[in-house]
Amino acid sequence: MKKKFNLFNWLFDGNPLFSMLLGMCTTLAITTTFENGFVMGLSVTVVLLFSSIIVSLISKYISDELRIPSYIIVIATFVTVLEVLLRKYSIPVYEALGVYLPLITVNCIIMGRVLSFASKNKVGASILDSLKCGIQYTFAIVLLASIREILGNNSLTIIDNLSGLLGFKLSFNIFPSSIFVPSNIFLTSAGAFITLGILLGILNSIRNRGDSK
Amino acid sequence: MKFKVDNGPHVKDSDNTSRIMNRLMIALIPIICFSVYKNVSIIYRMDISILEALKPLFMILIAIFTSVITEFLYSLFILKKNKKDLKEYMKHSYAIFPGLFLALVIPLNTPLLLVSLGAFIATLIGKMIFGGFGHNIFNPALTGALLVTTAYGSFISGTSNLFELDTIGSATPLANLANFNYVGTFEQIVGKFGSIFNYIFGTIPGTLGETNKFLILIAFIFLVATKVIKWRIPVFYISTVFVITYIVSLTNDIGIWYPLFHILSGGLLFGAVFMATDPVTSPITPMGQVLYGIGLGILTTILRFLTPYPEGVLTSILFMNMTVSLFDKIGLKIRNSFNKKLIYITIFILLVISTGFIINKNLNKDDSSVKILNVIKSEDSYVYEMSSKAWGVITANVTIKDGVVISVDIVNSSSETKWSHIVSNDYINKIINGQDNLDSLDAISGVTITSDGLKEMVKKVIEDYGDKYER
Amino acid sequence: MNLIPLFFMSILSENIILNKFLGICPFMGVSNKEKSAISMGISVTFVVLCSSILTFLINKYVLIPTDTVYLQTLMFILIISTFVQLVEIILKKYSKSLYNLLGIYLPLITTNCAVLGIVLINIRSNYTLPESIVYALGSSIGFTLVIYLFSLMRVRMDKSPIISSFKGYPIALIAAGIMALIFSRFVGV
Amino acid sequence: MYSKIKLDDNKEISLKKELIDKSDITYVYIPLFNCGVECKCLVKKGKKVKKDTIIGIREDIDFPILSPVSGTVMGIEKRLYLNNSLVDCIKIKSDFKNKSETYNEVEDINNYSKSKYIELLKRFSITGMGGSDFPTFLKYKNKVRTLIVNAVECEPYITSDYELIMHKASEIVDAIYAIKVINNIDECYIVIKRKNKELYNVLKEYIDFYGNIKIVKVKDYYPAGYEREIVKNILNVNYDKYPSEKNIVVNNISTIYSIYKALKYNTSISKRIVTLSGEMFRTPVNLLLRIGTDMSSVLKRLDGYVRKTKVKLVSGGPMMGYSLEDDNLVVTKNLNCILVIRDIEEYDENPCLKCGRCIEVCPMKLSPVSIKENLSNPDELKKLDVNKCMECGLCSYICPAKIDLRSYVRAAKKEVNHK
Repeated sequence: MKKKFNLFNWLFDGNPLFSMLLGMCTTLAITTTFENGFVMGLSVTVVLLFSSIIVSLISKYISDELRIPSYIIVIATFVTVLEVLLRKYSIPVYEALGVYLPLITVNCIIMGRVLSFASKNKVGASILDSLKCGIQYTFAIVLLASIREILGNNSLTIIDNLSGLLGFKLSFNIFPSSIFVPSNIFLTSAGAFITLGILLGILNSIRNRGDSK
Repeated sequence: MKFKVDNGPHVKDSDNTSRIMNRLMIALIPIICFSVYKNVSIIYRMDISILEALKPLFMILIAIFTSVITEFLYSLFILKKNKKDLKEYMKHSYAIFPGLFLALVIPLNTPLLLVSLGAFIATLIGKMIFGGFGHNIFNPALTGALLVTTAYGSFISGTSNLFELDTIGSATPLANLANFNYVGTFEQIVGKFGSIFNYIFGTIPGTLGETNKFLILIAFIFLVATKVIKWRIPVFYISTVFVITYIVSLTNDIGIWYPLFHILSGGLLFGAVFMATDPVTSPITPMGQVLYGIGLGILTTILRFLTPYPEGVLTSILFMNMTVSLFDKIGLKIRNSFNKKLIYITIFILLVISTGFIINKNLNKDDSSVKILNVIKSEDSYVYEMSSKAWGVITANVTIKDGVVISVDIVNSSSETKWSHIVSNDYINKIINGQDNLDSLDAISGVTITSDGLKEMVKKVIEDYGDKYER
Repeated sequence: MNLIPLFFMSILSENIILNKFLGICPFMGVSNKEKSAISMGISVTFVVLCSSILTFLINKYVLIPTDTVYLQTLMFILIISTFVQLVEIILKKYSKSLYNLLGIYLPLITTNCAVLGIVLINIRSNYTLPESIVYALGSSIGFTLVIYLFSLMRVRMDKSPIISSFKGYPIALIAAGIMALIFSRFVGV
Repeated sequence: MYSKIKLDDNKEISLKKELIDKSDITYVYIPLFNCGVECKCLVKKGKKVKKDTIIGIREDIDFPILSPVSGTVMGIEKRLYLNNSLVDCIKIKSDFKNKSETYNEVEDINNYSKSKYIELLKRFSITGMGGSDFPTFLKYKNKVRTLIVNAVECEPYITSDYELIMHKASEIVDAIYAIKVINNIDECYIVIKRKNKELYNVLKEYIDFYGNIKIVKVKDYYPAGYEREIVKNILNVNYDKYPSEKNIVVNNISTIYSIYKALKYNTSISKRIVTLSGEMFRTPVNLLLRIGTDMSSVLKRLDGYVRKTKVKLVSGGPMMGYSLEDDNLVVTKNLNCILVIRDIEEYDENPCLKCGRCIEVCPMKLSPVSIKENLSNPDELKKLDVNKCMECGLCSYICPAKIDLRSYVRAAKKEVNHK
């Protein structure tokens, strides 16, 4: 029977964060609120998109051992552009991402994707691929961020730092505070490690159960 | 007639794991009974409901119940064991101990729900995920305790601790020591809790396990005689703490009671005899155990003196659990040659002495408990980032506008600070309103240290603002 | 912030890996044998120390005067990768033994978040030169300490019967979580 | 620092009864096997042989295998050797005449030359009777400065050496003195357990007669009777592989008695005392058995089994012995005991507690648990110097989780040696 277009499988099997565990440097740190996760995911996708376009164009002309430095320069320029834009338009987002915004250049996903895929294929294919990878990564990071925030301080801020840009604030509590008492351990670094560890474990067991059936 | 064939030796020692664990249980029973008796006898005088009095008992029962149930469910669903060998598995995996040890380590006033959550975490994350009995790296009970106290710390200190409120106004002896900047006269530090004997016989505040030192000593002798625990770890652990605190007492010419106080207070004795010697998470080689014990001693004293958290035992045991295979490697390397052993022993002894002096040096530095972390100038007012070492570290942003403090908001506080009291008495506004003569403002009973800390902070800001920006 | 507490803080409580999440890719990947962990640590210390000095000077005398502060990221990345290239060539020529010890990890460092992370934190929290050297040294020692401790535990975890879905990365993450908790208790040393 | 383990040796149960002589049997099976090496058979079916005629040879050191009885060779059959493996043995039908080929009484046993002595030891195929079955003449090849006679018998249940000394003390001491004179050895020691007072009194009488043979008493802990352990305790000397490197010879007391038979009567030993003991054996006793008897016939006649399902038959002591599939075991010179013990099933293995007892108890100061954990990487095993292990079995004995550590160490040895 035709393999059903299973959103679940498409999202997870090749997902840079969950299956290949790349790009953890930037993920764990700022996924304390839903919005941070979302913004980080978006910015990584954007950078990945543009850099894979450029790389797929110029990869033919660059000799082999100069590959890595030149690709880094391409990515770094895009990140700097992003940084300048963010600083200009919404200071709170820039503050929220802090040191981790420039660190996107060294993010293993982008470098990995660009080296393995974009440099070998045509522009069209690499755009599609970077979009797919970007969306997968954003989904993963948003999932992690929402779990940590719900458990952390029992709320889900969709728009807070961006309010300067978009004009409206949107955040709401999930559980009535009488039932569930949030603990800020999930916002600390230890909580991040443990939550991601357990999350990965559960996802693996779901996938194993899926295969074994 | 056919016979059974196997290649091991055909006669074996009568002792086995379950008998060892039973003897460990026997050693624990007197300590549990004493802690229940202590709580009941105190409450008897204050005629509070029996339910409240038997809290230690409930804590232990709930903790054991949760950890056994968790292990049962874990092996049933996740390890998918069928009925027959599930019973066998449960018999050999000693599910009681993570819960029991957790109940004995967690502060007395933790609500029961948290105790069961702690036992659940201790069994699940501390032990089962790492592969069940014999494969965990960290001591399960301590992992559970650490996770729960960090996650819901404010909750624990929020509820009133029956025991403390009654006899002695403030927290455990160690927290009290921290307030005197770790050095003080006999009166201040020990006298407050009665004589040294109170310490030995446990009529001082503290968690369930750590009260009666005499019973712990007896349990230690019994456990070593019946070969249940590794005797080298507690012996070297406690003697290192004694040596270091002795150095500190010598240099500040305090009496011999000071090292004794350090050994008899807090969770040191209980931790050294029961928690540090948990066979699975401690080194195997004899020399490894010796160095492990000395390392534990050094870490505990560093944590006790230099960090705001009064209790160093829990963190140092967990930290040393990470380095167990390193000490085993060393132990294996030097097991045959005596002079190699000598080299390692001297290195570690030098470490011990140098820690003594380092602690001593840091002590004398008059870091008054309140410090200005940094000052940020916003439009017309100044925001002082302050940290005050009251009961643990409190950091707060105090905004001051041309001489008048307009707001004090707490950034973060260590797990032991009791915020429910401060908020309930709306103490912060009281400070802000009466900020010109703060000394007259008295502290809230039961939370003396924290309220003093806040007052100090505001006073420091006003004074600093005065000489820096006033002119 | 005088130097000694900064040094200890950057090793223990504000540890690069456990508190600031930088350098997790090598942390997970490389730390299965003690030897590789230590040599990784040493090479990172070497590169971070020198590149933080270099970046401080360039930032002070080139970027700020010419008001092109936004070029920081680009500039630092270039410095780090050229520096790594330089070190690789020097090592290959002069000390062969050191090269085999550290060789394989040097290219890995360029894409390592920890190096750029430390350098950026130095600049962002505008440390003076001595402070940034102490911070760089401290955090790279912290990096090596954590990677070494973790490789000790990894050896033992690989042998124990963890259920299949938690084997490998998930259990490593949980153990790292507990480590982070323990390190965070060292605040104020 | 290792705590000395005292095993409850319940030796007294097999000393209650007097020695029973069961050596008159018709069929004898001589295994073509010596110290782990297969030997060649020299006789064909139907050939008539006398006692001490050479019926087999071990080619590499051309060490003879002798017939304990006179009779006719019936052919070659497979029988169970004491290490629980089937070995082909020469079957001889005894004619009870017991005529020896080389028997003659020698007056003064001291005036052999050294070469004649070594030639005698080889001709009468004297081997280590403590269990090693090692050809004794190889030990005396180079200069010998000290001779140690091992009468410790540290394995529980076994009392065959004890019984031998009680009966043949004077012959043994004569033999020791003769060996001392022939090889002009400086010192001779007889090592016994401090506990066995009677042995001391019995030997003392004869020792005083000769003067400079010393009796050394050793504490009663388990691997006290091991070659390496004795040499270390008495002479405080550590050798690498064999004591002969330090000109020391360690002989079991029964081997000394067989040397006496060779020197005095020029004949090989054809009978030996075997202890038959164990809780599951109704009447534990010491038996005088002819070399080569098939135990199944003897056991059936005694029929002392306490019938129970879970029973184990063990050749040698409980610590070092091998458990056997069947009771058709063949008595050889190095078999000193047969045990019938209960198989305790609560010895099933559970996870290692990392309690460190096996490290404290190992006489060679090894670390069995680290060897078990590092089985997969050989360079680590070399560092743990696995070859020093003498397989005394104490680590498996003491382990509370009942893990059979000795087999892991054996596997590690195989791994390291065959590389």
